[in-house]
Amino acid sequence: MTTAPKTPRITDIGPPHYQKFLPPLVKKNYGQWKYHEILAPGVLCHVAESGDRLYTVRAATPRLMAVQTLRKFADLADKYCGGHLRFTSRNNIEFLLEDRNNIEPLKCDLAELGFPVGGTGNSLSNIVHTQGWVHCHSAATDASGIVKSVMDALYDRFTHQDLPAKLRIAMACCLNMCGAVHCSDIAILGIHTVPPKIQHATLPKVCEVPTLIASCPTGAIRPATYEGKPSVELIEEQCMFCGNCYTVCPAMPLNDPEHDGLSIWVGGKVSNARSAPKFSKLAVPFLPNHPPRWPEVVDAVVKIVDVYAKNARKYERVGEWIERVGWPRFFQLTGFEFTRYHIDDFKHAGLTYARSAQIKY
Amino acid sequence: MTTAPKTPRITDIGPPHYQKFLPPLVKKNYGQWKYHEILAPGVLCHVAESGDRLYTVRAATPRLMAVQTLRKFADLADKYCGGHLRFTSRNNIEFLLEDRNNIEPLKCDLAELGFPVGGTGNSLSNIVHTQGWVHCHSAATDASGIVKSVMDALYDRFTHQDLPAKLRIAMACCLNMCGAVHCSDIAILGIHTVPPKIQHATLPKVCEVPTLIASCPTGAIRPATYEGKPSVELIEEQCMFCGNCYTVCPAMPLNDPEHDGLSIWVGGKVSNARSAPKFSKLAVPFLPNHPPRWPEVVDAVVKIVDVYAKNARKYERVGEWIERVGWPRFFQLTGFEFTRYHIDDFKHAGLTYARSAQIKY
Amino acid sequence: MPVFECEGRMYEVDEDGFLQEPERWSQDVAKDFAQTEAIADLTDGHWKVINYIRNYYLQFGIAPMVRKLCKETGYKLNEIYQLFPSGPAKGACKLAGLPKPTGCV
Amino acid sequence: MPVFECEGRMYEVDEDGFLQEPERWSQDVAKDFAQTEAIADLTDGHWKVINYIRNYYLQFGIAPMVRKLCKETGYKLNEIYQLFPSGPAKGACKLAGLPKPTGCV
Amino acid sequence: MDDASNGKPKTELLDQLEEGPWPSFVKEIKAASQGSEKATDLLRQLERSYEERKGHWKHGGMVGVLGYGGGVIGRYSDLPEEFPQVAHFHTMRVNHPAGWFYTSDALRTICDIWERHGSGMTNMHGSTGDIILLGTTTDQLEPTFQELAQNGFDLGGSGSAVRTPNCCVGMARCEWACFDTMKLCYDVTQAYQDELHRPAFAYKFKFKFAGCPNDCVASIARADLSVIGTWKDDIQVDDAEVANYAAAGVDIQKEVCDLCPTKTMGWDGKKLSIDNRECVHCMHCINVLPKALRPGKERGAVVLIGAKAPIMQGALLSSVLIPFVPAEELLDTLKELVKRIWDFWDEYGTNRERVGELIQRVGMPAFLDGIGLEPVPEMVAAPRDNPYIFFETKNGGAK
Amino acid sequence: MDDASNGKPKTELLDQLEEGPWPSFVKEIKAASQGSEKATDLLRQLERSYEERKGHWKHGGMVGVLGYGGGVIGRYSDLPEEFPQVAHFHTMRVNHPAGWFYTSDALRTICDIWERHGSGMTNMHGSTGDIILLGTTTDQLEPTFQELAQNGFDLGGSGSAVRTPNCCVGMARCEWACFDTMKLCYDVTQAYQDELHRPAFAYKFKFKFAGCPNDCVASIARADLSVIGTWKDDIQVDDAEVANYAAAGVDIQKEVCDLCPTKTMGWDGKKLSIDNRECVHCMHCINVLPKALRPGKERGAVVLIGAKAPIMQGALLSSVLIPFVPAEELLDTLKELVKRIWDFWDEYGTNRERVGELIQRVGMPAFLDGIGLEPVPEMVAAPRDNPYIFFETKNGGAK
Ligand code: SRM
Ligand code: SRM
Ligand code: SRM
Ligand code: SRM
Ligand code: SF4
Ligand code: SF4
Ligand code: SF4
Ligand code: SF4
Ligand code: SF4
Ligand code: SF4
Ligand code: SF4
Ligand code: SF4
Repeated sequence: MTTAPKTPRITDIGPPHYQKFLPPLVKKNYGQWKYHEILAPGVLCHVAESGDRLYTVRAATPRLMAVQTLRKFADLADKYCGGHLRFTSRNNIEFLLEDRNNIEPLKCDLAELGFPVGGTGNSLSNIVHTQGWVHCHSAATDASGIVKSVMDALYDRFTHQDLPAKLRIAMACCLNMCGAVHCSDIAILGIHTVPPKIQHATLPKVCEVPTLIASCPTGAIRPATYEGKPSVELIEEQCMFCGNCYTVCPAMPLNDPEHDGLSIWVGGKVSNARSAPKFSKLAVPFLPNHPPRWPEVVDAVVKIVDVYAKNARKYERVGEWIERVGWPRFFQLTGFEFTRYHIDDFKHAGLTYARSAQIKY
Repeated sequence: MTTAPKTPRITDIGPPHYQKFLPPLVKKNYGQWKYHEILAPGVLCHVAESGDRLYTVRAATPRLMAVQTLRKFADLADKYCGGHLRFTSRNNIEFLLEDRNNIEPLKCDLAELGFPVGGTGNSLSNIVHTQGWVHCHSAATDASGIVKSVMDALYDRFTHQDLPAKLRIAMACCLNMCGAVHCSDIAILGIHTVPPKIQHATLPKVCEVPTLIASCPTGAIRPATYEGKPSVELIEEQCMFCGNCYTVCPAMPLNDPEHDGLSIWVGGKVSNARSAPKFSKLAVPFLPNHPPRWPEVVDAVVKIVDVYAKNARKYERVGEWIERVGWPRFFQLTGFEFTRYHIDDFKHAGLTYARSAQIKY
Repeated sequence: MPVFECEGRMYEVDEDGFLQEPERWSQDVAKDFAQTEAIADLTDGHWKVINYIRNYYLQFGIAPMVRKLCKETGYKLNEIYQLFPSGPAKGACKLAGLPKPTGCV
Repeated sequence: MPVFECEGRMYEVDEDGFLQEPERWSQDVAKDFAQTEAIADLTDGHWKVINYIRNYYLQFGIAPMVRKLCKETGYKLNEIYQLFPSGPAKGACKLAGLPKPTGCV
Repeated sequence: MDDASNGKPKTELLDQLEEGPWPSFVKEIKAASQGSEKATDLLRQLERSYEERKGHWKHGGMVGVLGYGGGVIGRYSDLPEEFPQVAHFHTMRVNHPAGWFYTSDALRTICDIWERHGSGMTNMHGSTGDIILLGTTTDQLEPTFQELAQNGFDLGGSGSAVRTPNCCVGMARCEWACFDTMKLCYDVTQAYQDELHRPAFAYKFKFKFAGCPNDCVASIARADLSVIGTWKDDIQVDDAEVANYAAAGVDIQKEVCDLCPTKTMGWDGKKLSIDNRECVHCMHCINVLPKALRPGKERGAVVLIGAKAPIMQGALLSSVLIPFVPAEELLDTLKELVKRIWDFWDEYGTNRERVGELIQRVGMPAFLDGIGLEPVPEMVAAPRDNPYIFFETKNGGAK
Repeated sequence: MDDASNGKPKTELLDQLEEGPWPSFVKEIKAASQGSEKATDLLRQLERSYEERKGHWKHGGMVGVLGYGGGVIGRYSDLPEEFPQVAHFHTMRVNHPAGWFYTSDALRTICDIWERHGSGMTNMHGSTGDIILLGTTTDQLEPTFQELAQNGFDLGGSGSAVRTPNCCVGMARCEWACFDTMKLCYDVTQAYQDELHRPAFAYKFKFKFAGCPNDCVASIARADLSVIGTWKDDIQVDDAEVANYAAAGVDIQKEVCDLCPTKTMGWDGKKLSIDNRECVHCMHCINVLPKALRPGKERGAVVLIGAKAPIMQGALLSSVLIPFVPAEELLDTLKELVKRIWDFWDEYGTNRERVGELIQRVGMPAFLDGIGLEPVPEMVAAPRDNPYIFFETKNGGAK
């Protein structure tokens, strides 16, 4: 139970000003960078107009981290970077060095601690992911475990820069898609495949029925009375298991160990480089949920990465490669089955049908 | 009033077999053509494996033709082609000659009769069009008159082959778009811009109300009672003047001399050559209905053709050219105003929004 | 508004001869209109079709789709054309007193 | 199911302290719940907000959107936070006896 | 508006459309007026429309010939007193011969029949492909029809029926035809005489046949069932002729290779190489070098479904249904396919719902299930991007 | 499942995730278990989830700190008896410093606070950008919050509020930043403290700032308002450096010119020429030749609107709202713009309708009218292709 505040409370101060945290070299050359080079996988060198050079060493983190580990990073920052570090938009950690000679010792220390250096240039970076069974109520699967399993298998793709282009994998544990699953080169998405089971007894106590009804994208939920109390009914054929009803109403649980699983999506991107940003498209509609190492998921992702690495041209992102060779070729090369589920049948579905006689044989 | 048939009636015989009408040379080389050349605008030469050569002279027709004129064509066919001729899918007429020496005399005769020879290769062909005020109840404008006015202005584009690629113009007098307006390089479309005026008195006598209600793409028509009789009401803000209600119910007229007008569309195509088939997109939302020569429409179309002819690369259809240079450039070059009407707000509207940071300045 | 006259009885019709006063319909009216449709006598078969269309119209406000008409009356489409030479829309619906169908019959 | 006890009165609540028996609500219940929300006394201002939310809920089956709440009660959002330190959703709705809002308050 | 002293109608506005180099439809109507008062009143009423900027035809009209449900578009003037000759002014749609070939005799026969029974005005041809005989009265429909029939012509489609199928000139004159468009068009037309003449569908159904991906009948834009010729094996290349084109000034790299949508051609200044595996059969290279390149020898067609104009959910282009049918199997395949499509459409189509819109509404997967066709990736531009998959729950969830 | 004799929980499945070269989150939870029983129970409950293939968190939770409507995600175990230490296990979202820069001290401060009040587990960072402090009890929320505040940190957003804005590293380390992303991100965050902490909208609202079209924060995919740096004038070219790259083996034609989306570059083996009028500012050429090419000098940003994940009408990418705003005008322009957008959204948005979905529903034209912005062709990929134009009828039809 919350209690009234005693001392004058501090609120609405916002985040600390970033300038407090900038390394001196960054402050000095802020906005005055001239160009950069990648010295080695995970090692960047940014050169300023002033001639100053800033060295960045990027290492992977598991994102889900104990304070013990963060303190180790802080120690490294003290040791090599005057106490400065940053994280990246993909949950990697970056050490910012003034002295080139510190690069190798830092790399050694990181190796010892078990944090691989890499993720720059034409490599696979860290997987953007979500909470999974670690913290979320919606999760159709775990996130961290799959990320770990996939990255174990693709470790060399992180530490080497031998891919055709940058490769971004994302993982989300339900259709809410916290993160960037909808626009990733490869995306792993936890899915439910059976409709929610309505808990009529608790529903009126804990849910706003109109909100619940409005929540269903397909209108599968209709008002109904259950034992005299207002509740809802579900037209099961209209349910595509998005879980939005559960988000607004706890009495609509849809977790189901037997039928929850994973789907794999490919070809999305967000950069505007060369081609416009794109959504990820369905590659594999369903794979079983097999903790602790999800071998089917790992295999499917590795397969895609291998086929891509082998077939794409330099600077071609996954989606650009597939668009060039065509989706039929993608399915041929990966051996994934093309099913009715691949053909869109939601709102704008018709726009995905092939409306030309341009076909490869 | 129909009366009972007297003699044994002939029905369901279908069209005459085409073979009866084929010139001997065509029959002989049917399916054995090797290649073709364009000898001059409007003059094709098809060479068969056998070495035979078939010469085609293509002339424009107004499509709307008196039997008197058709007989003249028949006479020409007798004179030069052993009594054979054909029409094309764009309402041109083609004379099929065995003797190359007949080409020039035939051209002279056609010139005398006032039927220009051309429409082949990288030229503008005849305008595919519709009935207009000549015969249709839905027409927001006339078709033949606009076609005549536009083609008078673009005559040289038909008789010369100096365009970047084939150029196809289509004209339809209402949103039913009989013809190929929705996929033409340039399309002229008659439009209504005020909602139908419900004739409550006659409506119940002549219309099926449920069909009427179902006919409206936006659901603007609702059941209502008018003086005790079943009728409908119209949510005017929801009406976008498509006329589909009128098609199913005479008591919903929407012709309106003041507010009917024309719109111009560009960039459609149907061939699969190079790029996939495309829809025409809105260029000018509204131009007034000014018979007999619709100067505003003629100007707008000529403008587009001129700008296209000047700016497109060889083999680039209008839509391909615009996609290369970008729509902002198209509006700059033509001087057409970009308005709120250009931004789609129907069903799949969102898919036309520019979802990238790729912009030209 | 054109008028169709049959043995002194006057009916308000449209140009195509469809009855414009739906409320006036009766079996006799159907008989009168049969003359315009190259139908000599109205047999049971005719009535089966007319009644089905009429009832459908009264219930749903529209003419039935041809497919449905065939299914429910048990007649094949060519049989319907034998009964009503102008076909289900121009012929049968006219006799059933419906407004001119723009839909599917 | 957790229980909230106030001077001997027992309420079935969820983990977050929202009343699970909507039909039991009364002004007294609101007063009891006020203690959990760092509210000393329920003033007219509190009641204005509680009543508005409660009535809205009874009428529409949902909690009002915050914007609407502010507009209709005349309170700015920061004033609502002054009245209910946990805010409109966690505070005011709880006192009004609503289920935990997943929507917009 | 008043008839002038010379006995000819005064048509000041329309007269302006006699000027200019393009053939004039006004001259045509005037020509027909020589033989037909109907044409004269057409001209007069049209002049009125030009003055008032408004059509003068009443809505609809439902007339026809016995035994047929379509083929005639009824029209009545809304100024019958002023223009009595067009008080009734129905058009007859006459099924054209495939490829629009005629003998002069056949053409004259039609002219003669029409001059006797109608206005003498025609459209050669309507947008669907029919011979359009423009303007006659109800009592002339049956006699015209029977005279036409005696001369081997039949009516075309209208209403919720199969419409007159049409096709490009194909093998009759085009070196690129990958199947016999005229034959298939004729055969299909004959096969569906009943469906063409006796509307029984939810809405219209159009077939169009194009011999190659150039699609000279705009089938992909205008047919519920679009059949577009194509080939499966390698493009036939005549190296010597390629060299000739190059010598004659064609910039092979720029005009051919660079415009290939999949950039699958190479040109080293001497030889054109094609990686046919990446060719999407767009026709561009062949179009530019007709003497040097030709479609492959393993020929057939893509079958696509669902094109239509905007009414009512927006225009559609046809989409791929069968990526390749060998030429010799086309007729049988189509017959079997169309049967299943019509069954499904009959079952699930609503009033005035084209098959393309039905597919949009129920979804391609359900449609494929319904007609018993396996999904293949060639059917889609791309797989779905939304995760809203209707897994089959019959068996309780996925797999 | 049972605790083993060594006092450590038995986690056979999770233990398998300690193997392999990639850093292991299981090791992390175990590390935190040293200092926190919460972490231990987290591990145990997670093992249970792995066994049962099912999460063990109850739905939702609505807890927080006084005066704020968001910033905390409530969580309760559905097996509280078995795992009492995670019976309550709320996360706190802490607003990260722009660009995710830290001093080691600041980091340690956070660690210390969290070790005292919570599980000692963190996410560095959440997908929106926050520091996520993972797992504590309701009574610890307020103390944690105040300790953080005393050290200069504030909570982030949750619920129907502005969410923690984030940005790429921008001018701090990147030569391509076309505006100062970190400053703008900070300024915007400060400007909307109230909207961030006190949910008042129909749904969440996210800002993301990327310094150039590479969009290193995925703003176009994940922000309701995406601000992406760009330039208007010519790309700056250093010819000598281009030559150096070529000499060093970069195939300028193939790797640069051929991949330019508008093919607006020419390479004659010596000099790179750019027709900047056709450049769409995609960054590709600059990315490949960072030492030789640079964005122009007239810098600013494109403002785009409406990205979101699929719920509920399908995912959206942001779409162009203002094609170019000069860098120095960005803050003011955004403030004015956002005010009008929020007013419109407040007025017309329904419950849980993101601004992107609102625009889809009412249409971009109506939205533009509502916020008073003129339509420009840069907003669309293409103009409409359907003729269903809602002409304004107030004045009785078009013009
Ligand atoms: C550090 C970081 C920004 C930050 O504020 O944290 C960053 C930093 C740089 N990015 Fe990035 N990008 C960062 C996330 C992204 C993202 C966002 C994401 O992945 O979620 C994207 C969009 C990805 C997408 O399209 O799906 C992104 C797309 C790019 C691109 C365009 C790549 C492409 O060809 O599509 C470049 C250009 C390049 O690499 O040549 C780029 C280039 C760069 C440069 C070279 C910019 C510079 O001159 O400093 C930096 C080093 C890149 C490298 O790793 O090789 N950065 N970059 C992010 C590092 C994430 C990580 O740990 O891996
Ligand atoms: C913690 C975080 C995932 C993570 O592991 O990083 C997260 C976690 C949740 N998200 Fe999210 N979202 C998180 C970033 C995102 C993002 C990415 C972003 O912001 O860049 C997205 C996609 C972008 C977007 O906003 O559309 C995202 C889209 C959603 C959605 C779908 C929203 C939509 O309009 O489609 C929901 C559902 C909802 O709001 O009810 C959602 C709902 C949720 C909830 C609150 C679950 C729920 O049903 O209410 C999750 C709480 C999990 C937990 O137990 O802590 N979360 N969520 C991210 C926030 C951390 C942070 O503050 O830094
Ligand atoms: C006669 C006709 C077929 C018929 O059965 O009637 C025909 C005949 C030929 N077409 Fe066509 N096309 C005919 C309508 C079309 C149409 C349909 C239409 O316009 O409504 C198209 C699709 C147009 C579109 O995309 O909007 C069409 C797209 C083509 C193309 C592809 C052009 C492109 O680059 O997009 C070619 C190839 C070429 O010209 O190089 C072509 C090529 C040809 C060739 C060269 C084929 C051949 O080898 O014989 C013929 C002479 C073409 C010429 O005029 O230069 N034909 N052609 C049609 C003449 C119409 C007319 O009178 O103008
Ligand atoms: C005569 C013709 C136009 C012409 O001048 O050539 C024509 C004329 C009419 N069309 Fe059409 N359509 C004609 C070809 C087309 C085409 C083109 C085609 O078939 O290739 C289309 C577009 C393709 C398509 O089918 O989608 C076409 C799409 C329509 C539509 C919209 C259908 C849709 O699904 O969107 C309607 C409205 C309707 O069916 O109720 C329509 C309706 C009509 C009606 C019957 C008007 C009506 O409201 O019922 C017109 C009668 C005019 C008259 O007074 O004679 N007409 N109509 C064409 C038929 C001639 C022929 O048989 O050869
Ligand atoms: S993706 Fe779904 S399950 Fe995963 S954290 Fe987000 S809301 Fe929770
Ligand atoms: S899971 Fe999604 S589709 Fe199914 S009922 Fe719930 S909201 Fe509707
Ligand atoms: S386009 Fe419209 S007005 Fe013109 S003929 Fe077709 S239906 Fe009639
Ligand atoms: S014109 Fe079209 S939009 Fe308007 S009421 Fe009629 S059917 Fe509806
Ligand atoms: S579609 Fe192909 S085969 Fe038919 S005429 Fe045109 S180019 Fe020849
Ligand atoms: S047919 Fe088209 S796709 Fe195939 S090689 Fe020629 S140009 Fe390329
Ligand atoms: S978005 Fe552009 S400016 Fe920002 S870090 Fe990435 S490359 Fe640099
Ligand atoms: S930035 Fe992109 S569009 Fe502009 S010149 Fe470079 S590659 Fe081409």
